Amino acid sequence: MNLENSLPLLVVLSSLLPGLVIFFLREGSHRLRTVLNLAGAVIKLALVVLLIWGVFHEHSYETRWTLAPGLDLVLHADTLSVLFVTLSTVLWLVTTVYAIGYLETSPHRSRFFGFFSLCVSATVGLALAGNLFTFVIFYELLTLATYPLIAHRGTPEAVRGARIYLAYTLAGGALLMVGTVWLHVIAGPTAFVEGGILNQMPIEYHPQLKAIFLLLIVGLGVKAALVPLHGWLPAAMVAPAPVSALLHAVAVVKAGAFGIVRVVYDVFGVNFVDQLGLLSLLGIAAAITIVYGSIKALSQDNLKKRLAYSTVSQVSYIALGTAILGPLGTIGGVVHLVHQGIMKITLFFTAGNYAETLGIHKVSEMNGVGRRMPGTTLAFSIAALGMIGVPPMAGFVSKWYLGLGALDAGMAWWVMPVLITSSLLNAAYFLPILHRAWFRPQGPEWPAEHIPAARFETSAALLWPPLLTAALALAAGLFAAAPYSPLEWASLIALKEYGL
Amino acid sequence: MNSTSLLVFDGLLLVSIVSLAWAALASIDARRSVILFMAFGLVLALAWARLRAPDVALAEAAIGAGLSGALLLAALHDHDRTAAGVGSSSTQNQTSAGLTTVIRWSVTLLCAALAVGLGWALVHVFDHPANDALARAVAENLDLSGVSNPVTAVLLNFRAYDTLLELAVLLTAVLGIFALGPARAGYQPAGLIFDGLTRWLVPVLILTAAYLLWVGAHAPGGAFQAGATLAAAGVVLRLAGRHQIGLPAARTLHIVLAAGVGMFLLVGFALLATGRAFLGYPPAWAGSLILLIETAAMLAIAATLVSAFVGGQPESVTIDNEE
Amino acid sequence: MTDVLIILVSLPLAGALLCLLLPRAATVVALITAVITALASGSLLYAVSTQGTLLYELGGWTAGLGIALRADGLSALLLVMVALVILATSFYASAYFSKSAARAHFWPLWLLLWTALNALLLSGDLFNLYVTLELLGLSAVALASLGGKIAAVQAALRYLLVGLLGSMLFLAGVSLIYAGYGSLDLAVLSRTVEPEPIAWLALSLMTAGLLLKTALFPLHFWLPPAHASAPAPVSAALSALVVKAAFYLVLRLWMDVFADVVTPAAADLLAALGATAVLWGSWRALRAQRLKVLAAYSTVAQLGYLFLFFPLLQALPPGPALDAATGGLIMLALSHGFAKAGLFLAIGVIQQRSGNDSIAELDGTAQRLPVTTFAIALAGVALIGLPPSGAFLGKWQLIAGSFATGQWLWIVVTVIGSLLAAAYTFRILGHAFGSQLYPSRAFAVAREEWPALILTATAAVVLGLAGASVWTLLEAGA
Amino acid sequence: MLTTQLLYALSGCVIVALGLRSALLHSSLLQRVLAINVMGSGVFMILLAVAYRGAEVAPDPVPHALVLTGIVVAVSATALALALARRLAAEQDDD
Repeated sequence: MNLENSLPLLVVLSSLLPGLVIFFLREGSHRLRTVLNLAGAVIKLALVVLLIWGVFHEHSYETRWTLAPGLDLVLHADTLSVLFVTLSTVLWLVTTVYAIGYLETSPHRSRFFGFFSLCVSATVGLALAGNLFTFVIFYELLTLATYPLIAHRGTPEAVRGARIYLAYTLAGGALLMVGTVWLHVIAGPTAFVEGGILNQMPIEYHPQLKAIFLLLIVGLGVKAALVPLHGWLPAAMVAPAPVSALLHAVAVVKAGAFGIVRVVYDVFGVNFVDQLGLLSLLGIAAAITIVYGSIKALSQDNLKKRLAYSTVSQVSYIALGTAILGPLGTIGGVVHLVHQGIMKITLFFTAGNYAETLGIHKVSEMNGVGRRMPGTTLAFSIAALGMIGVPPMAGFVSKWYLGLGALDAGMAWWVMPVLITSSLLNAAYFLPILHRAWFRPQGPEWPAEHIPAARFETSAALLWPPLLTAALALAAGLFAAAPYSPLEWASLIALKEYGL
Repeated sequence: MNSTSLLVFDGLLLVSIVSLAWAALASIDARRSVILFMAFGLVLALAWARLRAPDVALAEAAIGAGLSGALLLAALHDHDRTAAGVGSSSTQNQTSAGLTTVIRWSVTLLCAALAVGLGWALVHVFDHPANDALARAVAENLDLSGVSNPVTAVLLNFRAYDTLLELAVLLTAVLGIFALGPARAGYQPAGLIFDGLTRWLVPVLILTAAYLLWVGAHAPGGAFQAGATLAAAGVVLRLAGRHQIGLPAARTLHIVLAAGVGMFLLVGFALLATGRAFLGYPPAWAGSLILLIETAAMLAIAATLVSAFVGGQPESVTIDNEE
Repeated sequence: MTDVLIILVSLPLAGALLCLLLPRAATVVALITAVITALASGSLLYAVSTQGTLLYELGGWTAGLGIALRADGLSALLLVMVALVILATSFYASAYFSKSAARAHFWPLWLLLWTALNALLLSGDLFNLYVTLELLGLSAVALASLGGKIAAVQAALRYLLVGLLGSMLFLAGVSLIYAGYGSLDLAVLSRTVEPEPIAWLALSLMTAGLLLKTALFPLHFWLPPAHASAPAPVSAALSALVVKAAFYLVLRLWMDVFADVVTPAAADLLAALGATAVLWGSWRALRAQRLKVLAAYSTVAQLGYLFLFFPLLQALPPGPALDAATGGLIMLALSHGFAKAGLFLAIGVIQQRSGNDSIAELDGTAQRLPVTTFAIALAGVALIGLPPSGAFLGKWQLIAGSFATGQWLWIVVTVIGSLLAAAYTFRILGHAFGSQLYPSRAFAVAREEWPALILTATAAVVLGLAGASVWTLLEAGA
Repeated sequence: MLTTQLLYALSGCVIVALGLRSALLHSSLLQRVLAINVMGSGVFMILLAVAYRGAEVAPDPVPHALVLTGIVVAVSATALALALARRLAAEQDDD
């Protein structure tokens, strides 16, 4: 048992074990629970830093455990997994702090934080999955761990939302599993390898491979909320804000997008997918989702709903990047995995703050909130502008590379219009909010003011996380060229994928 | 008797058996079916004797016809006392008349097909000379078995394990019956004549049982026939209105019920301890060990059958329900 | 060393006698017997994994003249499942019956049931199998009727008649086999039986009898009332173990003794019935109003899975692919055994705490008993076949086999069945959320809650993570 | 082949079929129990016919032992069935 074969496992356990302990904690033992949560998060972060360093220096980390003949559970660290692991670990730490502040007084906290930790463990495991079999396992575990979080409030609509979520994701999971088994039968164990492993398959298998690809993409598309498989996402909005943040930025939706990236690059190989004539299909699906999500977002008055539809649209940038042949498109897609995460989590934190502090749930209630909660609103604005793609924000970097990639691959004629329309639509549903928040006069009183303005506009645990993530979003754009920046890492991945 | 007359005898016997079976199953009146069923059993015993299976014939007469009959009649007795009973319909859903006729016919055809199929397959089998390997093996090892009656040898030596589990089945049945509640109320004390009859009938039955047990080693008979006869004595006492019917108090009764299986296990474990196989009797001891087991088995069988006939633990005997 | 085979039968039997003779000490005696027998089962598993198939010739007579006990990987695995389930359930029962007078009757019958199960799993002789079937049937019926509510007695009576009919059909088959081949020893028969009328007829009679006992659709009608009206520990054993025993026999006869006699068409017939069972059972479970009825119908469905893949085992040529699929099937059976037993125990806890098991009135209870609810969730994971349950690995291997042999239909049925299972599981779990009542600890485990949790966790986690050993064991004891 | 053996075996088949038919069709508890017993007797007859070796040769003792066991098992089952029926009747009276 040395670092090489234990580190990936430790990264998973660092959140799994605290989670299991937390289940048994007394509801009142607030401090111990907080300590466990933060300790887990910090330790995980430390381990991940070690992992980044190691992978950057070409060390290979792999944990392998045989479950059945021909079925190995493999946790393996490569550049892509490290990118996702880092994202989820950093954001988990922030979200934990936020959640502790957010759930101060609400019941069932031990249950909540228990499943919260399981949820992150599943995400990390899925990020480190070394083959499709392992990926499927953690993909399903993620579904199970999120269900109690969505249903947490126990209100009828919460339970209903959770049920809808399950119906979608379990069905998707089943398709993913069937597709994977099928692939196993014709191609043997499918380890993730840069450049894919299937391009050598004889021609007579191509029809089957097409069917398998569709099964996998539909299965993953459910969590990635590709239209028309996105129905669960708005319904899941009933969850507490930290959960929504996790769902949209770190865990569920990202897992779907990440899976698509994995399948296209490391199982089939992007060139082979193109050769099968399925790459453009994926691109079209992504494009439709991008535009559809933005249009739906326009008409939502409920803030979280609007953000939800914006997620539907934004996450498909990742799929779009994958569908663009060539390293530049890849960079754009992969880097957006990070950028969208940072920006979207900021938006949900702030939305949570408005709700918790002033009882604001609707866009129409936000007049003049900027004066009452400047910090929160500043964070919101940064993230929103980033989403629109205003330079030099993170979102701009992603879109820039997507555009270049499209030109490079000669897909500009349909990608460019999509990018421009969606950016305009983003502006159309974000800018009015900013205008209301900063320039409209404040109404007579707030819907329900819980936390009176004391030292800060709201409790510190709620205020700092969004400010921090907003700063990250800004930095990711400003210092995109710095070493270890998401962009740099994404370029590294792209080079490996294309064997350059 | 020459072969043709034997053939006629067989024909008549089988015709009567089949028609008795048919009549017993076809009759609407529960009482009549029970009586016919008992007759069916008795004629079967004849058939078994004809097929040179005297042990089975005895068992059939004593258990198949005798005690099953007694049990069924006792059940009918309840049936007369209670509104709903064993005679009553147990199926909840009454399907439409049209459907039922369809079902009737399809089931009948199915069973007819089964009969034909079975017969056809057996005809095929009987074409070939019978496979005697096992029969020969039994004959060869008979001297080592400790008894000279091959059936007893198979029952208590070669396939003793079957018999052990069979006694476990009996025990399970009686425990299940006990779990269902107290015994029936006894019968009215019988009149002088019947009472006097029992005074000599019971000892005779007990003697017969002892004889059957003893003779089983080398001639037709054995624990089961003996146990059944002994049980018959109990039944007679019960009918005579004796409440105690020779059954001991709960604790002792339990010991007797457990005796059959218990003795088997004791012998088995003892042999295991001496490094032999489970129930692997040393040839020298085999005879006496078998007699030992059979005696215990006989008592257990008798106690079981009587308890079953009484329908629970006898009134005087109440299962000691601790705290 | 092979003595352990007969010990596994005689030990629980002796325990039953002791419980009968020492009613006051019955509970203690039974628990001690359970622990020792469980250890013996473990040692048998170890022995098989090291020495391969074990043979024990009773009375020292060669198999054929005498009766032989045999233990291979399959029977050893099932024996251990039986042991663990009964052990856990016994501890639960000691709490469940602590106040009821039925206790004195329960323990002897309970150990007799165990005797029957072990005897059946080890027996290597057709007629002896008939006797064990009867012992199993009678003890199961006697236990099911405990408590003596009218519904229970009625269900038990029907259960008994069905069981008797089943064993009679089986016996008819046995006598045909003896007529045709002059032997009852399974090993001898597997060499001598040939595809001819007598063998076909015998096998169909025995199979018909066993299907009646294992409640394969449409012969399942007796199961839901019997399993739903018995006391919780009994329901657990009936649903998890007793029906499995009959399934084990079918598997043994079809894949082992009569392997050359079975025809693909016959296997397809079984699979078609299995498919209907999966869909119909799951659907009825979804419509059920009471937890126990839900669990019982889910058993009907899960048994369907076990027959769904017979054509697959038929079609695959001997080799790694077949071993993988067979292991998958066994894994499904094991995983369901643990999960369903745990589920019934959990339902028993709920029933005793809240006085009923109606799904509509579950809200309060599900939140007051988070551990039990969690156990139900774990059971659900195994019933649906989600990772990391053993069922997940099992289904994976079987679906793989179906792809390899191009038997698409079974894949579709499996997927639909799994989704229906998810539907009826989360229909229960939906009640676990809400904020009106909650304990100070999310997990405060009461004594009677442990067995369910342990059993379901075994199905949903342990079996999955330790899955590889199941396949290696089947290889070793093959 | 022996005509006796065949005659008895075939009658055994008929009895099995008769018993099975009533076991499947009858609604009356008592008659179902009887039917199953009759069916059993049919099976026993087949077994004993198989054991039969003619007037001179001693029959095969194994089936005889099997049938003896079968008879005892059958009577135990019958007893339990009747006891259950009796309890059921009592319960139904209470209601």
